[in-house]
Order: sequence, then structure tokens, then C-alpha cells
Amino acid sequence: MSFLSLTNIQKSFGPVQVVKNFNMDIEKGEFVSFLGPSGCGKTTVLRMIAGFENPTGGNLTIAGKDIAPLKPNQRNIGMVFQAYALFPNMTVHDNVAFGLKIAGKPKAEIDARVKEMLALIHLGHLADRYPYQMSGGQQQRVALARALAAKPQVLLLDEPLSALDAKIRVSLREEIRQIQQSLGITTIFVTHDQEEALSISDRIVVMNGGRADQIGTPFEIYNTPATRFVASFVGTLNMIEAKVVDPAVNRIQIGDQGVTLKQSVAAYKAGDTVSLALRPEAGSLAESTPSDTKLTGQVVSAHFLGSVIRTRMNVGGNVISFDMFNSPGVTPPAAGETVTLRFMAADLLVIRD
Amino acid sequence: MSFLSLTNIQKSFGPVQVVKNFNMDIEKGEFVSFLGPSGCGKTTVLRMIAGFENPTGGNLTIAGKDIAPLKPNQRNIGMVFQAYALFPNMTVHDNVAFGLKIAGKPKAEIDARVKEMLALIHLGHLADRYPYQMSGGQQQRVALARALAAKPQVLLLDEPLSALDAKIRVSLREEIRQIQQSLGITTIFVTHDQEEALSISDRIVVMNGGRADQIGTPFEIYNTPATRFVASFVGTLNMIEAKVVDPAVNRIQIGDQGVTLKQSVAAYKAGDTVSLALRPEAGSLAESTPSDTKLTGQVVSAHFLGSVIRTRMNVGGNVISFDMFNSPGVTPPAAGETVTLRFMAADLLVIRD
Amino acid sequence: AAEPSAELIAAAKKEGTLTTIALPHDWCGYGDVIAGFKAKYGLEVNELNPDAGSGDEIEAIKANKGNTGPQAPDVIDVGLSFGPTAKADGLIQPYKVSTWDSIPDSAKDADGFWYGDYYGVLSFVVNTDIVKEVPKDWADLKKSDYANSIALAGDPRASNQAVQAVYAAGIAAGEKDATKAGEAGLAFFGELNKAGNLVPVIGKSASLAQGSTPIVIAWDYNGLSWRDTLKGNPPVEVVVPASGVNAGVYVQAISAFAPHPNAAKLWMEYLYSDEGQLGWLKGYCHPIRFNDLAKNKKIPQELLDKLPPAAAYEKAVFPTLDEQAAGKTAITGKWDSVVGANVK
Amino acid sequence: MSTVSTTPVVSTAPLITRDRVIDWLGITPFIIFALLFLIIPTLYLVVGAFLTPEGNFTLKNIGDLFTPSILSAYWISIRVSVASALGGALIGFFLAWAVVLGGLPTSVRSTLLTFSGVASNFAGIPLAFSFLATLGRTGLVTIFLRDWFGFNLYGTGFNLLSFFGLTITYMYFQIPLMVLILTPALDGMKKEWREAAEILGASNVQYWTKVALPILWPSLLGTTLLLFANAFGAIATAYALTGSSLNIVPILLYAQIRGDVLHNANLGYAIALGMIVITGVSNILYLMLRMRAERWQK
Amino acid sequence: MKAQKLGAWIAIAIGATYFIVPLLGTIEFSLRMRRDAYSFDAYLSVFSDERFRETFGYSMMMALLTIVFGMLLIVPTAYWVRLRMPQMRQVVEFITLLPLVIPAIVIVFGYLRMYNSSSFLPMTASTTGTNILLVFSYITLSLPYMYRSVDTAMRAIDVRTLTEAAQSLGASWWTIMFKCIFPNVMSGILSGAFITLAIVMGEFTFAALLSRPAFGPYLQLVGANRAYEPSALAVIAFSITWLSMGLLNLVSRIGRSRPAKA
Ligand SMILES: Nc1ncnc2c1ncn2[C@@H]1O[C@H](COP(=O)(O)OP(=O)(O)OP(=O)(O)O)[C@@H](O)[C@H]1O
Ligand SMILES: Nc1ncnc2c1ncn2[C@@H]1O[C@H](COP(=O)(O)OP(=O)(O)OP(=O)(O)O)[C@@H](O)[C@H]1O
Ligand SMILES: [Mg+2]
Ligand SMILES: [Mg+2]
Repeated sequence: MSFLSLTNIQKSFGPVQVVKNFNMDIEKGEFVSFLGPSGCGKTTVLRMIAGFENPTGGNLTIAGKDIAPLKPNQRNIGMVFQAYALFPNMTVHDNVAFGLKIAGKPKAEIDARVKEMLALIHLGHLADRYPYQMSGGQQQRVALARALAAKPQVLLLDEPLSALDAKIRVSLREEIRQIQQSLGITTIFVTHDQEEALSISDRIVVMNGGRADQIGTPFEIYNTPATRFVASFVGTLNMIEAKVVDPAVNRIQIGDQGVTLKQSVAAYKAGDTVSLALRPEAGSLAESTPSDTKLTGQVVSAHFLGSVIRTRMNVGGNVISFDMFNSPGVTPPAAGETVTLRFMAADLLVIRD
Repeated sequence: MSFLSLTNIQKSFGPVQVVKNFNMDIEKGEFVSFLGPSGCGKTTVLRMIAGFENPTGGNLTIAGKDIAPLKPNQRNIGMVFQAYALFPNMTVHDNVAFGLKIAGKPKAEIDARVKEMLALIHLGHLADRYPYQMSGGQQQRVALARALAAKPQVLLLDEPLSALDAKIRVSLREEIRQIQQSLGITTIFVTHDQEEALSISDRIVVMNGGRADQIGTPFEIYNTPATRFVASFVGTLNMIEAKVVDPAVNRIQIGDQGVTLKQSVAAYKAGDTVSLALRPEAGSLAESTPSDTKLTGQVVSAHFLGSVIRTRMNVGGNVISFDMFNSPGVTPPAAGETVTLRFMAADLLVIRD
Repeated sequence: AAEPSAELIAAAKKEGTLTTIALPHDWCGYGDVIAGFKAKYGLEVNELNPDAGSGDEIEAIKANKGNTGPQAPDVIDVGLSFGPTAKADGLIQPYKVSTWDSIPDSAKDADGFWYGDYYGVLSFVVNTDIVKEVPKDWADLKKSDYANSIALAGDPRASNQAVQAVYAAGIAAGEKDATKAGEAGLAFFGELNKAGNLVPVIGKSASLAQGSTPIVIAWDYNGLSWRDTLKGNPPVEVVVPASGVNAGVYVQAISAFAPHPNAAKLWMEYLYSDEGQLGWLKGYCHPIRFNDLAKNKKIPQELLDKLPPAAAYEKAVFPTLDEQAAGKTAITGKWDSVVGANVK
Repeated sequence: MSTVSTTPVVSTAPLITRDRVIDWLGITPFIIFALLFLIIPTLYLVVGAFLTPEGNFTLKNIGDLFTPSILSAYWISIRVSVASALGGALIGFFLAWAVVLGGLPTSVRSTLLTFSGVASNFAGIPLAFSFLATLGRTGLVTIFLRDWFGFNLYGTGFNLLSFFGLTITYMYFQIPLMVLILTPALDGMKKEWREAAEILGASNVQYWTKVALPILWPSLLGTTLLLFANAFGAIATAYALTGSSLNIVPILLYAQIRGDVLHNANLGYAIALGMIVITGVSNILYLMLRMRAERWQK
Repeated sequence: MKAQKLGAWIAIAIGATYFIVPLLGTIEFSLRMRRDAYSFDAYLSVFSDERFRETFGYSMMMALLTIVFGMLLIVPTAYWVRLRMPQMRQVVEFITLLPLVIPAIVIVFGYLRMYNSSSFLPMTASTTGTNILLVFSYITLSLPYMYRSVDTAMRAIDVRTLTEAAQSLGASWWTIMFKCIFPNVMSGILSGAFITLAIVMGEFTFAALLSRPAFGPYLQLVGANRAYEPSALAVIAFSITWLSMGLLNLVSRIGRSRPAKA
């Protein structure tokens, strides 16, 4: 039995079902991200765990105990909101102490715990500040400390970083991950930023239209997307239409260039069209690249994006983008030039729709 | 004589000089970006070109003609604002037609031109909508059409994309670039997003504290930053402290590992400390990498960021990040492991402060 | 005069409060009279809208039928003509004070429903800072010098004082018949209004002093007490007109629905005691028992000295009840259409 | 791992109902209060407008509204309200414009706004006193004009108790109200709109006529309507100025309901109904226009 | 640019004249009680009037009660509507605006009929009852101002997330209301309170028709019967209004608990 378990969770607002048979088991101490586009139901699932919404169906247990009958203030769950939601009338200290005071802890214990939490987020010197006197990143760290102060069983974070600047976003997410690991607290992290989810999660739930499309480690999600949606939502992806030539030996044809896949196309008939996915970073023009497959085409355009140069090439009607790291020695190919892209056949994924 | 020419432009607000001796020549049809951190004076320069602010010193000419005495409504310049600034009381059609009506164009001509502009931005079907009925991206496209309708000599865009979502930002910037190229209109684009500037500009002006630190093509800016500021502002950068061993042969030492630079350190004495910059994408662990230099160190951490894996290694006290493209075949090194980073000595830049 | 019975005092004290209405403190010395009553019997006095006209008082009784809260008046002090109508409408209850016999018969209801309390004559109260040439008679008021200057001391549709003023103007025009006098008065004020002399404002000491109504037609006792409170800033002159001297009697009555009937009766006893009567006199009002008091030498000489010259009262006309009723009907009914003093 | 059985789970209906009940309970005190002390007392009068004193249905009261004196009361009230609303709106607009867009120091703006907060509440009786002390026959300005310029203000037929006098008095609280309501609307005028218009070739006048005023007019008109309703219902000021004999609607109503002459409270109710209808209509229009204005402010 | 600024100054100058001259006039007039010299006689006369003190104190008391009970009614309502009944917002807002539409006199006459001593709820039968009714009428009268200012303050703090944050930390409704909501809408409560104070202090109609010894009717009475005291009272009334606005500014500046800017 896993620690936090969601079974067949459903939620409808009026006639609209926004969460559909959601299942997920989270182990104690695990860091799980919910990743998905806006409106896919991430927040709704989180709010059901917190108790702010009642599921219209399904079961919710923490440590084997059904928490459905419990009110939000009885669940002992910590929560961090996108908009920080610090109490503006209280100092940093009082914000962090709030939950402990409610729980009727003795003052000495509260003070010690608050001190400890503020040290954890490196804001011990700001205990007497009011929220409005602090930057967004600092406020969000206080919100985190507040949520953690009462030692919740589960920590929920709903897009805690999306209101922050890019640089702070990166440093704070690493801080969150590190605090989570040091405390070993079971955590659910909602985001629609794939890089964020990929970089800090133990496991990721990719949600789509109220369903979990795929649950897996960042590697699994990125490298072996289960659905077309996952493939396209996570990372940039080239979708290539190919014709099956010989299903038995996984031989297909892109434009007029034959390729032998590593994945099976046995389910197709010769002449069928099959969708393939290729990450832009999987291929390279350099002859030294370890590769077993190549495709030749015309360059459509080359964009300089800083560390990478993204080149688009046309292969039999498919526009394929590929990235190469920029360095002074590398000149991007010119439009119209014919180039050969080299990659491993294993990187060409067959995508079911 | 270039088309738009700014000579020794200065601007003070009260005692504070926010633009200092700004010089820049822009050719007809060129797309120039102003890139820089908040408050560095980008908007101020733009507003002086538009005529909303009077320079406190310097010369401003368009096509050889001094425009200083002209009011904004006589300069024939198009402008797109960050917050769209569509007239909320007018339909899309009327917004786009505004400048033409003011100019007293006949109705038939106006209608034809508006139609043409709306077709250009793919919003022909929304001509009767009001701004509040449209998404941010659509509004910004209308704003662009409005600015272009009266065929201005110069188009100014002040962070036109910063209020938009990431995906729309990318697609709209490409649309803007493509429209700009098809019309051949001289354009200045203000942004603080380096990727944006790098990907669509002919030339970039990197501004810092009211000055142009560097003016050059995206390649020049990225690969040969002129100042430390430019180097650190554009792209991610490892800053490495090294000790000069033998200035005559450009020999330096990082930690206890000797490296021979391609750039000269003749200005230093043996034993001096010198700052070096290395882009994370310049190095690789693969032995097949074309390289003439290597550094060995311990892995501190490896982060999976989607298409790239960013590894941090410790080389004699310097933490150096390097990126490698992710692919199922690549396993990121584990923390503590000893690895060797290979790169071209030419990628190690000496940075003056 | 006899003291009220101990039972009445006790019963009144039990009720604790008396609710009065329309008793401005500088009207007839009511401020001191009320203070004297409070001091003597220790009752609270709840004073409702001191600015109400007689009509308002009657209406207050009607509106509060069935309400015994502090909004309902116990006693009223209204123009003579309002007494009989209120009796006919069943709004007042009878009571005969212990000094009943010394009240002239012509000024009281035989059954004790209402009884006259004091009288005065209508006069011109003039702010001589603004009006240099003081009008002497009604006819003078039409002069263009008095543009935008003249005000009644009430709304003729609601105030006895104002109705009497109109009536007085009618008498001055030489009309004897009450209805005709009323009409003549209306006509007079219609002219005043057309000439732009009449200000559609209720004249009070404030408007007199501030100059928005430098001439107010009011009871002499009001004018005199205003003069006193203003203490010469500005100087005020009270002129009894040469003709058309109209004397007006007010009457007291107890509301039929009085929440504190005993307090009301005690109040009446106090008013009609020598003390109460002299209290009015101090406010320049001739109390109804004036002759009785004078006969018994109960009036201090310095009080008599301060009163307006007796000569003014010699020409005074005391309209009978019927005359008053007829005049009032004529005036209130047609005021709107004949005069129609409106904002311009 | 994520594929799932599709057993439909029936929603627990009673839970939802209980939640709804609690939701409603939360605003019950307010609803009860509003009913008892605002709505029912008003309905009482509205119904009364259609009753005879004996309690039978009649339309006579409504019909009686159309007698000349009542009509003239409405008429003068409407005129004063319209004039003071228009005057207040116009001057208030210029003041708001001056502090928001006129490039004045911010201290002027905050002073004006604070002052407006005070002055917009300075209605009623004290206001009347002030104007009597200023423009009354012995008021400061009157005396000043007389002594320094030999100008007899009252000789020109001026009177504080006239249409003009009332209007100028009412404007004392109308202008600040306009300033208070309009300042945010003017703040909502983005600087970029002006600049966009300018760079597209528009002159200052063209900007105002084609962009600024069209955007502002719902706010302007809406606020003017609010000012109108505000003046229409104001009784205390007029009452204190004239001492209840002025023939304007609130005073007439006061006299009808409270007073005595026409002895017809039900007619009073009808007059009240007329007032509610007039202020109500202008308020509803105000709300509609405000919604429209806010749509643009987004 | 220059012309615009000049115009702005002219507008301000005209406005300032219009606003300030009546105040000067009032002050000047209030000092004129003694015939030949300026004096504070009028103020002395006002302050020595027992009724001034009584009515002033009475109205102050009523104002405070109105504010306390009004806020206890309105803050939870506004909170609840934002939190749980957003679909009722329009309706509640509309109701709170009604007192701007319905003349006070209409409402109070309804009261007299509905709550007289022979009705189902005989509030006017006793002085206490009438006082309570008066407080309720003042709450009604100040609804538009109180509700709006509180609601605006709530918009600034995102009550829903604050509530949920408090709930997830274990707080009960009571704690949420008085520890997390009230302190954070204090600015709104205060600005509503001061406007209410100003309104109640000058209110005439309700007090007069319910026959309560309030400041408004007293003002009216003095205005009719005294020459110089009214101006003195006007000055006093204006000072009170200024004072409450000044206090409001002061309090909101001192009040450190400003909502975080998101
Ligand atoms: N209280 C509600 N009533 C009705 N519909 C709601 C309610 N809350 C959410 N929804 C709907 O449920 C769907 C899922 O909403 P949810 O907030 O869970 O999305 P999300 O994945 O968190 O999106 P985002 O990334 O934008 O926060 C949306 O379509 C939303 O409109
Ligand atoms: N009207 C003004 N008065 C005084 N200072 C000003 C004014 N306008 C701009 N500044 C100052 O001039 C400097 C440059 O401002 P500018 O708006 O040009 O910066 P920017 O580069 O566009 O920044 P951002 O990326 O934030 O838009 C800033 O320090 C700003 O505070
Ligand atoms: Mg969400
Ligand atoms: Mg800028």
C-alpha cells in the first residue's frame, strides 16, 4: 500500500467532468510533479487532495486512511500557492508560526521551530519583515517554510514558481528540491513548465484533459513518451510522416529515403502511413557523430538561438528541425544547402495517436 | 550615410543621465534589436526616435533629414507598445484604419489597405471584433498592423512580446520577422530576452547603463562578447579564475591543470589572476569531440533539463557547467565521478572587467 | 392658585416623561418654562421638532395613533382655529386645570378640550442693518426697496402664524368679512410675490440676522425675543403696523392618544399656574390670565416695563373663532394658486 | 500504469445540497437585514402609492402627481439636479483632468483627492450655512463686492434661494464627487493610447475627439447620472437653506408625509415613488454605463 | 505641453477658489458675533450650549454603533460572497446601492409604519428600541459606502487563497475571519467607517423623523434660530470631517499591514 493513493478520482463541475478516473500512488518521500497544459485539471486534483474540493467519485487515502471525510483544516497537509498567499498583516515569523499557534503548541517550541524553518530557507535575518517588504522569491520561500512548519504529511505546491523571474525560478526550484530531499517529505508539485518538472521530479504525471496520460520518471517521460500528446508537450519534437515498406524488418521510407527502425512496425501493413517522432537534439551534421542512420535534405532556414542553432531541413515534404550547439568554429548551414543529418535509429520513435 | 542615424544622443531626467552618448547607424531595411537589462535606457532611446522625449544632446536623422524639430505626429514612424495600446473603443478594422483616416485617405483606399494589413497578420476574419474580445497575441498582431498601415519609414517595437505566453511569443516573433522582411521596413525592436534578440535580429545593440556596450550581429555578440557585461548577459556562461603561468606563450593554469589559450594574455604578468569564460555548450565528455584542450574534475551534480543534461563539475575550485544533448543512449555522469571535459582552446575567452 | 393634587404629581412622575412638540426655546420664553417644569417636578421632557407648525402638530398626533413611542406628542400648542377642528376630529382629550375659572370664557372650550394660553399681535421684525427705512404699515411692504426681503414666519399651508399674517394683511385692506379678508390678504401677498419682495423662506431669527429675510412678519413676542438673543448685532426693530393689527391666540390641548396623560395634565397645571403664566410673559407673550394676574398685582413692574407699549394693543383685532376658521380655509386652500411662492 | 477501469461512480448528491445550504446561510443575515430595513419599508410605500387612505386600490395618487404644484416641484428639482450635475460634471472633469493628465505635481493631486473626499461628504445642513455665510445677503462675497466694487449682488436679482443659488450650492458636493469617481477612469486612460494616436499622426484635438472622449463618455455620462440622482434626493441642504417652504420634491414629500396640508399620505407615497423611479432609472443607467466603461478598462 | 500645464493650473485655481471661498466666508461669519470686532463668541455660545454637547455625544455614539454593527454585518457578507457565492455578487452589490436610489425619507416613513408600537416588532415603542432602529437605519444609509470600501479591500488581498492557506494550516472559520480577514481589510473598514462617521454626524432625516436628539436636527434648529452660531457649527462640522479623513490617512499610513503587491 503506497503512502498517498488516489483511486478512480473524478470531479465534475456541473455538467463538465474536469477530472476523469485519475489513479496514482505516491510513495512516502517521493517528489511527484503534475505537468500539463492550462485547464487540464492539475489544480483541481491538488485541491481535492487538500480538501478544498470534494471529489464526485473515487477514493483518497493517506497512509491507508480515507481522508474524504476530513475537512481541509484536519488533513495536516502543507500547501504553497502560486500567489504566495502570505498573511499580509503578519510578519515572516508570525506567518511561519501561524499553523503551530493554531495547533496550540507552547511558545518556546513555536519559536524554536520557526527559527529552524527560517534557517532552512536562509531568511533567518528577515523574521520581522512584513510580506510587502520582501521580493517575490523571498515571499515564496516564506510560504514554503510556513507550509512545512507544522510537519505536514504531504506538501502540495501549485505552480509555486510561475510568478517569479526566470533566474529566481531556477534557483528556487533547486532549493525546494533540496529541502524536500533533506526533510524526506512527500511532495506534489504542479507546473506547466516541462523543464521545471523534468529537472526536479522523481516522477512526473503528464495530464491531459482531466486524465493522466503517462506517469513515469523524467527520463521515461522524455525519452519514451507514451502518447502523441506527451511527446509533443514535453520537449520540442519533429513529427515525421513515413510510409511502411516492410513491416517484418521494420523498414520504412521517409520521402524516398529508406530507414530501418529499431521499434517494431509489425502492427502496420506495407504502404501504411506511420507517425515518427525525432527530437531536434538527437541528430547532428558532424560525420564523427555516432550514428547508424542518415537523412538528406535541403536546409529551409537556420536560427541562431544562443547556445544552439536550430536548423530546419526539408526531407521529402517533412520539415525536420535539428539543433546543434553553437561554437565559433561552427557555421550554420545556409538556406538551400543540401545536408545530411546523422542519428541513431533508436531515436526515431513510432507514435500511436 | 545610413538611413537612421543617432549621433551622440544623450538624455537626462533632471540630474540623472539615463542615456549617455549613444551612437548608432541603421541601414534601410535592417532589423536592429536593443537588448539590455531593465532600466538601461532602451525605451528612452526608442521614445526619442519616436519624438516622445527630446534628447538633451546629440543628433537624430532619418534619411539624412534632422527630425529633432518634428513632432511625433509628423515623423511618420510606426510604433508597437508592450501593452498593445489598441484603442478600446474601436474595432480591429477601425484601429488599423486610424492612421489612414487621420491622413485623410479616401475610404476605398483605406478599406483596401486595412484588408491587406489584416490579411498579412492572418486576422481578416476578426475585423469587426473589439480589442477586449481578442487574445493578447491577436491584439499585438493588430497593433502591428495598425503601426504598419500608413507605411511608416521606421517601425519601433518596445518589448512587444513580453506580455505574451511563451509559445505565442516564439511564433509571433517569427511572424514579425517575416513580415518585416517581406515589407523591407527598417525596424528597431526592444527586448530584454536574449534568445528573442539573437533569433530575429540583423544586428543587436547590447545596452548597459545608458550606453551601447556592443553593437554587432547575433553571432558576434554571442561568440565574441566585447565586455564582461555582454558576456554574462547574453547566454549562460562559466566564469573561471585562472593563474597566468607564462604570458609569452599564453600558458595559464586552472586549479593545477595547465592550459594554453588561443587569446593573448601578454598584458598580464606570471602569477596574475585572469578571468576566463566558457560557454556550457562548448565542451563535451565524448572522446570523439574535436578538441585540443581538456580539463579533469569531479562531477558535482547532473540535471536533466529535457533536451540537454547540464552537468556541474569542480575543477580546482571552479564550478564549471557543461551541457550535453540528451538521448536515450547517454547516461549522465553520477555525482562524485571523475570526468574529463574536452573543448577547443579558442572557446576559452579572456574577459576584461 | 391651587397646587395640583399629589396623586396627579405621583402619577405623572410614574410616567416619567412628557413629550412636547413645536416649542422653540425662544418662543414665549418656553426655554425657561420647560426648565422650570423639569426643575419643579423632576420629569424628563422629550421635545419633538421645535420648528413644526400647528398643522404639523395635529398631523403628529394622527401619525402616531397606536404608537406610544417617543415620537408621539402628549401635548400641543396650536393656533386658536386648530383647537375646534382637532376636537371635532377626536384628536384631543378634555382636561380642566385648577385655574380654569380665571381663563376668559371666550378663549376656552366649554368642555375643556382646548384652552387659550397666550396672545400677541403680528408685527414687522426688521433688520435695520440692511433695511434702512423701516416699513410702518402693510402698504409700505410693496415698495421696491424691499425687493427680496420679506418673509413669513411659516408656511401658510401649515403655520398659524403665517395664516394670521395673511389675514392681517386682509384686515389692513379694510375687509371686515373673514372670508373676504382672507382673500384680500392672499391678493396682497400675491402682489408682494409678483413684485419680487416675498422670499419663499420661513423667516426666523437666523435668516433675519443673516439678511436672507431682513423683514419677517411675525408675532411681536417672537420679534422681541429674537431682538434680545441677537443682542444688537444686527440691530432689530419690531414694528406693529399702523393698520391691520391682528391679535392671535394660541391654545393648549392634550392629545387624545397621549402616551403620558398624567404628565400632560401636570404640564397644563404648571403652565396655568402663576409661575407658568409669568414665564410666558417674560417671553413677551400676554398670558391668557394676564388680566387676572394684573388685577391681583402679581406682575412685577419691570416685567410690565419691558412689554411693547399698551397702545399697540388698543387697535388690536381679535378675530372670533368662526372668523378665523373662515379666514384659514380661504387662505390655506388658495395659497398655492394665488401666491405660489416658488423657487425661481 | 495509468489506464483505468471506467466504472462510473455515482456522485454523492446530499453532500452538494448541504454545501449549498451552508453557502446560502452565510449571506442570510444580510438578506434579512436588507429585507427588513430597506426593501420591505420601501415596498410598503410603493404599494401605498396605489392605495386610498382606506386601503383600496386606486390610481388617483399617481394621477394627482400631475397637478401643477407637484409638477412644478418635480420640474424645479429636475432642473436644479440637472444643472448641478452638469456643472459638477464639467468642472469636476476639468479638475480631474488637471491632476491626472495636466502634468501637475503629485502633491496637488493628493491634496485635491483628499479634499474631495471631505467635501463630497460636506453636504447637508452645514453646507447651507456656509453658503449663507458666503453668498447670503451679509455674506463675505456679497459684502466684499459691495464694499470694494460697489456692486450690489442682490440688486441684480441674485438670490441664494433661487434656482441659480441652489445649483451653485449643490455643486459644492457634486464637483468633488465627480473628481473622486472620474479620477480612476482618467487614470485608466493609458498613456500609450495618446502616444499611439500621436505617432499615427493624430493631433491633440483629434486624439480627444476620436479616442479619449469616446472611451470616457460612458464614465462621464454615468457619473453625471449619479450626480443627478445624488442631487435629486438631497433634502437636508435645501431644507436648511430655506426652512421647509421650498417647493422641491424632497421637501414636498417631507411635507406630504409628515405634514398636514393636503392630508394625503398616500399622495406622498406616490411622490416618493416618482422619486424612486427617477433616481432609480438614472442609477440603473449609471450601472450599465459603468459596466460598459469597465469593459474597456480591462 | 506648456499650454496644457497652464490650463491645468487655471482649472485648479478656479476649483480651489470655489472650494475655499465658502470656507473662508463661513469662518469669517462665525467670528462676527460681536458687532465691532472679530471674536469667538459664537463658538463659546455653541460650546456652552448643553444641547450641543448632548446631541453631539449622542450622534457620536450612534455613529460608533453603526460602524461596529455595520461592519459585523458587512465584512462577513462581502467575504462570503467573494468566497462562496460569486454568482450573488451582482445582486448583493445592487442591494447595497439601493439606499442611493431610495430617498431616506421614504425608508424612514416605512419604518414608522412597520415598527410602530402596535406592530409585530414594536421598535419605536421604547427609546432603546428607537435607538436601535436609528442605528439600523444608519447602517442602511451607509451600506453603499461600507460595502464598496470593504469589497475593494478584499479584492486587493485575494480572500480565497488566503482562506485556503489558513485552512490548510488548520485554522477554523473563526480564526480565519478575525485573524486573517479582518486585519487585512482594515483599510477598507476604516475608510468605510470614516465616511459613515461623516454621514451619521450630519444626518437629518432619520433622526428628525424618529425624533431622536441627534446632531443633525440640532444643527437645523440652530440654523433657523441663531445668526452666527450656524457658521460656527458649520466650521466645526467641517473640521470633524477633515479630522476623520486625516485620521484615516494617518491610520492607513501607520498600518504597516499593507497587502502584498502581487
Ligand atoms: N469552481 C469551478 N467551477 C467550474 N469549473 C471549474 C472550477 N474550477 C476549475 N474549473 C474548470 O476545470 C478545469 C480544470 O481546471 P484546473 O484549475 O484544475 O486547471 P489547471 O490544470 O490547474 O490549469 P492552470 O495551469 O491554468 O492552472 C478548467 O477547465 C476550469 O475551467
Ligand atoms: N520620465 C522619466 N523621468 C525620470 N526618469 C525616467 C523617466 N523615464 C525613464 N526614466 C529612468 O530612465 C532609466 C531608463 O528607463 P527606460 O524606460 O529607458 O529603461 P528600459 O531599458 O526601457 O527598461 P525596461 O526594460 O524596464 O523597460 C530608468 O532608470 C528610468 O527610471
Ligand atoms: Mg492551476
Ligand atoms: Mg522599457
